[in-house]
Amino acid sequence: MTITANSFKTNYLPTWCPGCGDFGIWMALKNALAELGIGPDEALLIYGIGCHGNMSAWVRTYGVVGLHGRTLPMAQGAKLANHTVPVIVISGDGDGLGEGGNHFIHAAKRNPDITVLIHDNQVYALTTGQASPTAKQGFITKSTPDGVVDEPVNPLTLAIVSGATFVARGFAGDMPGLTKLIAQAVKHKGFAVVDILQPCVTFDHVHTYPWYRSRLYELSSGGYTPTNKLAAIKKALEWGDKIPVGIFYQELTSTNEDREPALTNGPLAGQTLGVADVDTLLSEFR
Amino acid sequence: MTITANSFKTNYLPTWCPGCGDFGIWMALKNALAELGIGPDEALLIYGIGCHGNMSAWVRTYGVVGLHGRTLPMAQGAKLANHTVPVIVISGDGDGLGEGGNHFIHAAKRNPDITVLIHDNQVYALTTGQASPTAKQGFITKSTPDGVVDEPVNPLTLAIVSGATFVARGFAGDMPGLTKLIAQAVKHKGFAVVDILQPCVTFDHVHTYPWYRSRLYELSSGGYTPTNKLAAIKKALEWGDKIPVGIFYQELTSTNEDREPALTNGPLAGQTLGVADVDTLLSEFR
Amino acid sequence: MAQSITWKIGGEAGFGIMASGTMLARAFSRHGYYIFTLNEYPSLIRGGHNAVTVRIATAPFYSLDRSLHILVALNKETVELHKNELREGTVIVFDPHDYEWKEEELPPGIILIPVPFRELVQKKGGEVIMRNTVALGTSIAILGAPFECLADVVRDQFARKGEAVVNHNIEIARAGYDAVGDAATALSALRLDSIEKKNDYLLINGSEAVGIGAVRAGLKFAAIYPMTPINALISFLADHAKSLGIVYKQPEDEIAGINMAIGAAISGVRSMVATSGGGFALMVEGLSLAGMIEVPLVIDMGMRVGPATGMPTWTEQGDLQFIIHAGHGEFPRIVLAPANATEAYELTVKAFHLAEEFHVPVFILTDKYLNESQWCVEAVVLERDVVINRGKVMTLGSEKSTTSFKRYDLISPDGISARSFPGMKGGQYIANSYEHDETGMVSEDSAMRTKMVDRRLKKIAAIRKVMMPPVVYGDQSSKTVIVTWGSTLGPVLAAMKANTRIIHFPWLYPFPADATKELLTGATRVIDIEQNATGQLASLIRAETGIEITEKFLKYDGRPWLPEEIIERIKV
Amino acid sequence: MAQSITWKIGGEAGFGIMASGTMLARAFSRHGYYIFTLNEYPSLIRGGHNAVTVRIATAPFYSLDRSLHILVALNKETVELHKNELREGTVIVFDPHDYEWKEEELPPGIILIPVPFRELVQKKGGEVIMRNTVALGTSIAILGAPFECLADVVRDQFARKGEAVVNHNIEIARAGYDAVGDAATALSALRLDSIEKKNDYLLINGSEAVGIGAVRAGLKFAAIYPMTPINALISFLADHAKSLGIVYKQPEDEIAGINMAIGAAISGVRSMVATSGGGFALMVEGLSLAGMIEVPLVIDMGMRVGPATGMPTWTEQGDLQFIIHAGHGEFPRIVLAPANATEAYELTVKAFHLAEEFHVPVFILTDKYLNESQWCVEAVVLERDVVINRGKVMTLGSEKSTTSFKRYDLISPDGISARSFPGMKGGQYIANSYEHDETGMVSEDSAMRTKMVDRRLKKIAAIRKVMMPPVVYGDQSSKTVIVTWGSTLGPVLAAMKANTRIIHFPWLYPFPADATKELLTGATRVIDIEQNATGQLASLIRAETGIEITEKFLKYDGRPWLPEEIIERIKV
Ligand SMILES: Cc1ncc(C[n+]2csc(CCOP(=O)(O)OP(=O)(O)O)c2C)c(N)n1
Ligand SMILES: Cc1ncc(C[n+]2csc(CCOP(=O)(O)OP(=O)(O)O)c2C)c(N)n1
Ligand code: SF4
Ligand code: SF4
Ligand SMILES: [Mg+2]
Ligand SMILES: [Mg+2]
Repeated sequence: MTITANSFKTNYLPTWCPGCGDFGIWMALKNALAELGIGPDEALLIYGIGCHGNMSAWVRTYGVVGLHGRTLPMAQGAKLANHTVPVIVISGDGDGLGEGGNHFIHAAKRNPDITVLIHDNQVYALTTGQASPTAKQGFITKSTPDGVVDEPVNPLTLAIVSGATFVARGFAGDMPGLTKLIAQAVKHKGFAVVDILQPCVTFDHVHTYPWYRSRLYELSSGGYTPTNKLAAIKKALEWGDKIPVGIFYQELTSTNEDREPALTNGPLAGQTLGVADVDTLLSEFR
Repeated sequence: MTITANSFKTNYLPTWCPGCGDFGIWMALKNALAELGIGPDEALLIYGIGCHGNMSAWVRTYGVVGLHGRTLPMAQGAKLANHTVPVIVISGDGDGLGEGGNHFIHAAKRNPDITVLIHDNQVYALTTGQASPTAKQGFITKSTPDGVVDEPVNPLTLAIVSGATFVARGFAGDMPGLTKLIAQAVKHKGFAVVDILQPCVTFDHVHTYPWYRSRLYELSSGGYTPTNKLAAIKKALEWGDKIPVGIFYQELTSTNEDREPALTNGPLAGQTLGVADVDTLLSEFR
Repeated sequence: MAQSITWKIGGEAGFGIMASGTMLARAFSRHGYYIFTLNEYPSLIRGGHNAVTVRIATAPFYSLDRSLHILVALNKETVELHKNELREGTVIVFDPHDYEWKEEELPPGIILIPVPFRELVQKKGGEVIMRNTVALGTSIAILGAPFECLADVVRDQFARKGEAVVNHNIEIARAGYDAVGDAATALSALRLDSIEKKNDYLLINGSEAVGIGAVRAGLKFAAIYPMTPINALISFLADHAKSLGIVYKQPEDEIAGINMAIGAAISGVRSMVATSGGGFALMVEGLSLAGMIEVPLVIDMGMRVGPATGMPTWTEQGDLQFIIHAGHGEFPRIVLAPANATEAYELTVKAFHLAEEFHVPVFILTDKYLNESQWCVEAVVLERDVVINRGKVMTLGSEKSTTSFKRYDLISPDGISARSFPGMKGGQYIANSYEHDETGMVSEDSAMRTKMVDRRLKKIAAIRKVMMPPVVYGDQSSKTVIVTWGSTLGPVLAAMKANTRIIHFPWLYPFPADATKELLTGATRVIDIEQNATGQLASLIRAETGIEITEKFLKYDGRPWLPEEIIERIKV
Repeated sequence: MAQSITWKIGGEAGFGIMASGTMLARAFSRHGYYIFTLNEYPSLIRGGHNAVTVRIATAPFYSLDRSLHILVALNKETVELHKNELREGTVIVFDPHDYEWKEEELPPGIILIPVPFRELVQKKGGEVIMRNTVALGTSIAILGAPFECLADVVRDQFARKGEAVVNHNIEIARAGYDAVGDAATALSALRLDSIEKKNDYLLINGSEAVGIGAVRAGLKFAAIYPMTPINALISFLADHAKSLGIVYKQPEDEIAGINMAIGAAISGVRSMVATSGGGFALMVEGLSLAGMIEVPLVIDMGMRVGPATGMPTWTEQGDLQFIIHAGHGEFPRIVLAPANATEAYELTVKAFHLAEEFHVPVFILTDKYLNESQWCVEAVVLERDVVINRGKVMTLGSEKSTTSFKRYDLISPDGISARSFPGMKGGQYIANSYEHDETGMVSEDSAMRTKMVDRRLKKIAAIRKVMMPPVVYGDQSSKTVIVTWGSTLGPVLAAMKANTRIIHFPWLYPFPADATKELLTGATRVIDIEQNATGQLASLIRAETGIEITEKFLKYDGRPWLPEEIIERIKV
């Protein structure tokens, strides 16, 4: 059976607000899975809690909807238990960088072969629109009636300095581009972070589709090569009239799973349980 | 009464292992406080849980020994409640960057006027020597009998990209230098991070005093000026035969406390409690 | 003429359903009517089904009941989902262009009032999203109130947006009002009786009640991570931070929240956190810390349906035992559980005082139903003077700066020692999460440990002296007794028949065991009514008094109890 | 000739005190003696006082008692701190060059054996830190054992460091052995009686017992953040990861730990976490998640002195009520509490099976005393075959890939449905923290919610069927009954007098209420003995049976109960 975007259909239709950027991410993700030939029972999708995570009801695969902020530890545990299954994390800027910020930097340093999509909408949308960690200064939200005063978290620089080996930014309004980016991220062997600019049409009337469209440019179009950390950080700091999208940094090195001796015999989940040589184990305690 | 290092004396003598790097940090801190004329009842020291935190028993000031990993939220709450009191955090690499990693990046983005000293010894010393987040690859510890496999956390780059406005590295074996650095950090208005290379003589037989001494060089000696983020990150990535110490980055901007309208009337702790104009408040709900 | 009307509006999420409910409610509360509003919505922003129910009455009441007088259906789903709330005589207001309704699909005796919402809006140059405003106009007409009642509220609601928007909305509401015409007059049974405005009420939800209580009691610092059902408290505090001179900080997670609040408390300000079960789970270590270092801390714990993420926008009382036992090690705490917004206000004020009197964490255990429903609260209650007593604080100048302050002295007979705050001359001590001596210095000495445990636990005896007894309603001599707590009290009171006694526990912990035992002695039938699946109050009563309650009415589908359900079950 | 000797060594932390205890213990356990070792140390790496007590006996015993036969004092503080453990005839071995002891400062009848540790070490070209090795030699001589017993152990201990180091240490130990000379012969009362080696024992601490149990039961993944008292489990797992083909991952915090373990369990491997109270506090949200998505998970919860950081290296049983009630919402869990290393091994094996049979979180509730003490465990127990049954798992090929798998089917009468693992053909479902339907799809439907709660809670009935009853020791007909749990059982058994009955609860939750009620019926004196300040087992018994136990012996200074303390109090 060929896998198409339709293979992931469930009985539910999205309940996102009409025009929400999450639609674009949803379709790009299904397209990317279809393109890579990964079927519903072959992938494990791990969702955060937020509007983004509601996606679980309209994508049929193995899925985990865990706790707010805890997608990455869940993903790492699952991946170590069976590293033959592709693991994709659907997270939000609040989920992944607020509640889950510690896991983000520590996952990056371990380089598990996991893809993380961050629905970056600058708000805690599901809880009706408080500022998220990526909210830019001055942005007025329910929790910041006089505008955000903190420096925003930059998911890209944070990922790069923490050790992520694939760091990219996409746009929810560019489905073909995003499909390609997600497919590349999933194919990448290592910790792949895709920060996706996602307009929230309900709680953000500043960063709209036109706002982004008039600013975004594709990194590769300027001949940028994503191989140097410092250059990547420099690019990642650009935010204003021009905002780059594309792959900022990529590097191939051993993964968290490669580094576990137990996995050289195949997935943990498939191994015989128990201790083969009890005597040797016990002899230490005599 | 003039304040000297002796002003902070308690009835306890340090129980650290003879030769522990924590001794140097302890003395440098007391010297810095004395130099700045901050007395025992004028400062609030907030300690993590670890060998570093045991310092609380031999420094007499207002102190909080809170929970493992939670120094920074505690410090921010205390500072917002009374921003006239200098707040200094004594943390470890496990405490501040492992358990407390999320608070580190989020404190940095808010830029509270707090100083953080990270006792960076690459181990969880108090729990008898497991690898800490800053442990370098290949380092053998109790929890990594075949050597650390992850990328280490770099406290400096992490602090810089997260928004810290004073980012420095010191060495526990250089008391005068460290005294100066700590004094500068405390004087800095904003979030000041001092990563302190601290030999653990019991659980780390690699990164010894001589190991460090043969590699360290002072940033300022090469004419480096700590005003550019990218340059600072580049320097902070240096680790090998040559390891820089000193101030990597400094910037003056408004602090977390400056940005709270309620504090313009003086410290929260000193304000009258309750609602002055109850009628206006209630009128909204009619 | 009606003494009480239950009105509901339903439609797709995102169409201003919630706001409509508040506007209708306010149109009547301003004139002294008794009001209650309940919202029902899934954990989605749009696309799901939203509904708000408003009950308006000329006399006090305790709860909604199952049947509706008026259902405003902005889509067909509304009628389908709420079919079992219809009864003979219920009026359904709907847009005939939206869907066609066949009488036979409905229960008998329903009155259909078609109003072309969309057409009216369009005629007036409005947007689809303004259909609810038309519906409000229609509703006011059916309820027989003067249009000005609604116009006033619309005016205030849109004032920030300028005169033009105000007038446009009033015009659209008016169109709805006029659309009913004669039909309204025919429905005279739905016209609300007039009320002499003698009651000065405010319409607030439970979260706002907690917020008003907190600021009146001297709250200066709050660190609250967003979470249903306490988001309205965040909005309240963020919106008033500047005007009231308080700090609201949005922390990166709940762990940061509670530790920030503890830090602020150590530094001398009254502080609080608020969250729901899952967020509180992350605060449990901080709770134990507060217990150990004896920091006053108020925790507004808004229950919702668990376990895990559960049904985040629905109500439950499933965390009582969790809250009572949360935290490693042994230390005192206080748990208060308001039944309604008035109690939420009063117990919040109390919570701040108890926290600083006893240096313990104090919980206000609320739930989704309490927090997000709007309640009438008498203005005099909220206006009453609040006297702020900071508890024992170090006398300035009493200490030398060369020794440390005995923050945890072993002399105070009740275990409560004076606090000092950083910066106070000579007040330095360590707020130490390790076991410690009188100045907070770490100590692992066997005798010191025992003394310090005794000292902390001694506070329980002191707390017991000021404990609130259970509140008894109904027939004081009845041998049929219902025990209940929190917001379930409302439906229970509404269901109360003659010879029944109801015991409600606004103060749950330390548990008032003696008083409860006495109240239950002689009862021949004891019924426990709760919004959870295991009967947690009954368990608590058994653990504390030995009395086993075998008859339990438990509901755990996320929907609050209805009086009818209780009545049916009591009969058996 | 002695049947039982209690030996203690004390000195500054960092001087190999702990290792000495283990070496002495092993020298005798290898020859079939019954052994127990206890360590006492502050939460410091160095500079504090460390001590290890080893009891060696020719017959089984349950606990240490208060008095020592031999005290090896590497510094003067050792004698001061342990003065109340001395009695007539206690031998103190010390270095006369270190300090001078005046007989009158000591209780009467103490025998002083000066041995120039430092001098001997120096003479043999050793370092100060090797004084303990001299002391071991001396001790072996006093105990009347052949030097080879010690040499064997020293050889194994230093084997990794090469022949030269081995020989040097043996030489130094020998010097200590020879130093006593005639003095030893004079102390013939301290010479251990010989034992026919018939017992094949292993010397392991509680954490190692849990570790061995876990790997034998099929553990494949553990994520454990360092914390006293379970650090030895981390070392065990990290050291054996490669050879046993398991993954031990050090997480960034406990929250990551439990979520990693849950992720691994979802993907089909047996997984566990371990922590102490403060770390567990951070796992509470994850626990609720495990309950909701029905993931098998084993949690080794090593109690220590709380609240907060407390006294991290001392023992307590203060978290029972916390563990039983932890987590928002209502879901089943199992709590097992071993009394010693043998039970720790057996209950750990059981825990993994229960977790996969019922798809619930299972606690092994241990404590510092159990985890860090070394116990004799019969080899046959640890060698016994372990049959691994994975519980209900989806039958491969039974599902289509165009629909989802009913991971949470409503058909299974016991509430337990088959699991599928990611990658299994047609097994896709959602492990959903939201309330869900049979395939795990989110659902907020009232009826579905009720069914799903009932389904999860139904498992409690299934669990009750396999519940272990309390274990009764002593005089089965006695009307004096002691209830106790966990590691307190040892001292209680050691204190047991004739007509006393002891009830121990290796299975604590769901609580075996009926069995307990029956056992307590007719008792005229019931005593609750625990290592905490509030009597948490007694509270549990009351909550579950209504029976109030008023006589409670509670100790909460971090030091384990001594039989003498219990005997004294029982007498009253
Ligand atoms: C521990 C915990 N805290 C808080 C919440 C409430 N909560 C649900 S979604 C959410 C924020 C979601 O923000 P984000 O991750 O940015 O997702 P978005 O809705 O914007 O897609 C929060 C705070 C929760 N479910 N669990
Ligand atoms: C929540 C929690 N988890 C674990 C611990 C145990 N613990 C105490 S100190 C420590 C590590 C300390 O490492 P670090 O911060 O690097 O301090 P160091 O001892 O190296 O100075 C740990 C894990 C704890 N006290 N609390
Ligand atoms: S609230 Fe924002 S993020 Fe959520 S569904 Fe609507 S548009 Fe999308
Ligand atoms: S263990 Fe290491 S960090 Fe701790 S006191 Fe000793 S040398 Fe210092
Ligand atoms: Mg978001
Ligand atoms: Mg460290």
